[in-house]
Amino acid sequence: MAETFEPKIVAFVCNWCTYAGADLAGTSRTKYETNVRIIRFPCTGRIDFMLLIKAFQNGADGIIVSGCHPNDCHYTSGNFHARRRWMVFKSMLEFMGFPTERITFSWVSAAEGKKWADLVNETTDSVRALGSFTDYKNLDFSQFNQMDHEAIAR
Amino acid sequence: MDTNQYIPYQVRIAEIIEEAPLVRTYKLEFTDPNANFNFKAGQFAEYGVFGEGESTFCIASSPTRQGYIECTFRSTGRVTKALANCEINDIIGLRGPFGKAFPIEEWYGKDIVFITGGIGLPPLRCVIWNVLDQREKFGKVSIYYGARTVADLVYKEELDNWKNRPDVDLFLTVDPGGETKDWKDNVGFVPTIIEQNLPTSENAIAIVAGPPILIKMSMPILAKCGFANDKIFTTLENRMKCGVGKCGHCTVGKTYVCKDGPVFTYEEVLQMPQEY
Amino acid sequence: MELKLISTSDIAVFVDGLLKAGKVVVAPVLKQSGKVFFKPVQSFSEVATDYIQTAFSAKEVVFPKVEELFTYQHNEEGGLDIKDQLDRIPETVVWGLRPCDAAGFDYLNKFFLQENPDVYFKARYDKLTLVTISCSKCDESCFCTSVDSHPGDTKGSDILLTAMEGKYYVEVITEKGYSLITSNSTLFTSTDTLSKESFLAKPATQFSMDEIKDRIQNAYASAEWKHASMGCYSCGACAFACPTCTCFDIQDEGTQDHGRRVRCWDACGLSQFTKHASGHNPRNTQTERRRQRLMHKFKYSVENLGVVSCVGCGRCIRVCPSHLNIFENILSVTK
Amino acid sequence: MKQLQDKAAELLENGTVNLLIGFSEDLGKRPVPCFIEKAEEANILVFNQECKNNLSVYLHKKEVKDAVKIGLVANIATLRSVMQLLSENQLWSLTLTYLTVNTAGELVVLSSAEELEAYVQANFPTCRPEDKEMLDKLNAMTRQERWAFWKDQLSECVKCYACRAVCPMCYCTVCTTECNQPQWIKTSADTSGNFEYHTMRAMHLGGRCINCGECGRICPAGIPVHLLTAQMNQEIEQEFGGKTGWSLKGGYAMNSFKPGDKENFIK
Repeated sequence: MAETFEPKIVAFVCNWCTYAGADLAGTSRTKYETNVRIIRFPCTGRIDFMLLIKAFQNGADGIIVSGCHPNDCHYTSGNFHARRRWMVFKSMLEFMGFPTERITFSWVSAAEGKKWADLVNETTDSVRALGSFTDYKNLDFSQFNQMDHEAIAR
Repeated sequence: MDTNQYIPYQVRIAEIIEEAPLVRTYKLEFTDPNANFNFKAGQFAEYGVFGEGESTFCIASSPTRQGYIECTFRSTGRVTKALANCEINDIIGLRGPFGKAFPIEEWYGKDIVFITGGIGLPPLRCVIWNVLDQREKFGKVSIYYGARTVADLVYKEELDNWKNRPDVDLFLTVDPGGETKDWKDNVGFVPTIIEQNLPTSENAIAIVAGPPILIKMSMPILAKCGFANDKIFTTLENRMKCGVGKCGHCTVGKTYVCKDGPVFTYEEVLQMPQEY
Repeated sequence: MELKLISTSDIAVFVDGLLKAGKVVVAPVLKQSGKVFFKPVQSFSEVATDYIQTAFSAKEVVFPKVEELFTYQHNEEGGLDIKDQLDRIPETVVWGLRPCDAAGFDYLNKFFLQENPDVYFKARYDKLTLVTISCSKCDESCFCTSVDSHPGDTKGSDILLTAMEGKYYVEVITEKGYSLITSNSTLFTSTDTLSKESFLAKPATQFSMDEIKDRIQNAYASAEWKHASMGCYSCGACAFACPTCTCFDIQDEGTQDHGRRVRCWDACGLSQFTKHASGHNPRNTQTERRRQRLMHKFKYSVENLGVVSCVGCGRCIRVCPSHLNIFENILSVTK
Repeated sequence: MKQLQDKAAELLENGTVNLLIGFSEDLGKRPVPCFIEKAEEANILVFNQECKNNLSVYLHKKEVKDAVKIGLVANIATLRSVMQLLSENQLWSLTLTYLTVNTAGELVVLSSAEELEAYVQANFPTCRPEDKEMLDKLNAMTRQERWAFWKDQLSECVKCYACRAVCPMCYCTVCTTECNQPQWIKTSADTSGNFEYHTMRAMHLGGRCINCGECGRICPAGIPVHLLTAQMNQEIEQEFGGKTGWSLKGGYAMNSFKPGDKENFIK
């Protein structure tokens, strides 16, 4: 058997920079890993932390969050707000012992098709090395369901 | 082994009828031809969209018409919206039938007065057809039905049918402002229309369903007509989850609407705390 | 009923024997938060012995906080395969619950099985044996003697143990209890009637149930409800800690194609409990919600099932963030 | 104590307050919140170290709001949360009078927001030593140990929402937990559902929590949920500056930004 593990990676990107950057990577025929599923948002400021949690809940192994470089935001300050929020979110996840290396934050502009391709490749490689996110998937059992499972296992 | 009341039947949506804005009727057929689903007029069921949850509403078709069931719902919450997104041939879950039914056999030989408004007609439609399908067993049948606007009236075809039947008195109305140019029926609130066309209470049964305000305003008029409280029936709706008197959501005092109701006489309703 | 004795040192042998026989043993375990919880244990050494009351009741064994009703999976014929998990419920022994908790099981049994029997409860309850230990200690929240019970009550238990000097007095009450004893019968010696009275705790009696049963008939209209519920923060702590609270919610988890339907605890004190999709809420204020909870315990369940559904464990008082006191409330609204 | 009771009676008598929220003792001699409308009932009031409840949460309750003129017998944490609520413009419909006892054991009466601000700033509470100790202990652990710690703790959560109910900053009329279109938070109280709920709660309180610690103190399952927000506050203070419940002008850290904010974690 031993099929190689292919991680599921969800990318939350902003419409104006990173999405266009990914587009550029496509039109310039830059090849990159196909593990990533891109979800487009109007702005990084719209990327609620609950969406990240939801992605993990639905079986994501890694997440990319990306948007415009500081000062490039289409709405002037969306990415500045997002930056604060990510920082706090990341530190809280770390405090809870959550493997934050599964979340990659990045700035990718519309001109950085190459950076996007590299970002996806690097993230895919590192998440592939980390393996499936079983830590989170195993949380699903409540104590007594767990008990039933153990009893059957015996 | 007792039956597991939480496992749903699987039913296929055979027909979709758009009744009014946001209101749809589904005709449902059992995928399992041996499904043993026998219901009576007034009972309800839990309709479930897998992945979204279950929602409670009455069975709108009559038990006198076998082989399928119909339900009518307005999309408001999570489940009803998901239900509204279903298409013909989709499979949904169905649990039931639950609750007490209308004691239709006890009404043989009597006049029947239906009073209802808006989305309150579906729970009564089942009774109406049940009565009309055995028309000879009952006395006079009158239906008072109103909605906010002409568009909000449900079962428009059937309303036409009832209107043209000589053995049914249908009083149709829309709220002031809700009429269209070619609307020929009454304009006014349901209670007003009842007052203008008072039913006789002698040897008669009244069945009221609809928004709380309609019930509240109709009761004094019915009392004036001489209807005793135990001759007035209504069907209550509360939030429900299990349908079998366990989950506790629908309780009004000691009463579980799901298993002790949803059909109550007005007499019984008056005994309960005002928590419905 | 059969009466036996077992020495304190043999208790561990007995419990470990049950584990070895393949039973799941759920027993009180002290966690680092300082609270005691019912947990499946692997050996008697994990079992906590010095505590007045566990944080939550043992009802979770028959009525888990999340119970999978069934899983569903899209099949090739276009329908769904729906499977419940009832056949994989293991033989379970709950060790060391208090008589009030056991009395709670007696109520749960009536509630779930008398009318429209609940198959999930039944499947778990049928495989369950309750080994209760009488209370030698109590605190100011305990009031079992007010609700027609006492610290040595056998109601609901299969076996009741009472700690005496160096030994336990064993009352074997049911068939289930008897078969548990026979699996390791050498540990037990027969005995005549002993008086356990002097080894039991003596909680204060707050009211007489007979009087309350009469007076609560008119309590609904009492003006005191507002006062009694003023401090209520509107959480579900009391209901979730309660051994007899049975309300639940049914939810789907997953997609249209595959997933599971679960039922999870719900509480009548939460503001969304009765709220309709239309926005109408039949019990819109905390006063009404608190009244519903207490009236259910002391009036409605008597009318529906013939028993008061409060066992006097006092957990609701202990867990309440503002220490709303159920017996003070009941006394004030029945004044 | 007598002083407090007399003052409370006086305020109720002369109509400065219609409703006084304070502490009385229950049968087990525990301090419990009490609601006093008549001057002659003021003699049940008590105030001591054990009066830990944050009474400001009641200011969101409709029955309380209806009284308009409200007196609050408050510990310093309560006053601090009132400050935060004022800065979030939540108490505009109320006229508030505060009764508290300072470190010297004297009764202090504050009747305006400015007096409150001065008092809170002069007596600003520091992080409780036991919380500090726990935070340091957790931060010294490896990531896996922390994960195991929270996994174990959160497995006990039954989602009674007591932590939400006692929090003065959780005043949303509809909580994210109750939003079901889409269902953001699983209703199930299994560990992953609990993880979602507690991260959500902590994130929504980041930069607003005033560290009263009530959520952790009252948790029926004994989960130290207050540590999550305490850690976040520490972080936010360090990175962005500003203290919650310090000034009436407010300024919510998660609602503002500086161009030079830390971004070394962004690729």
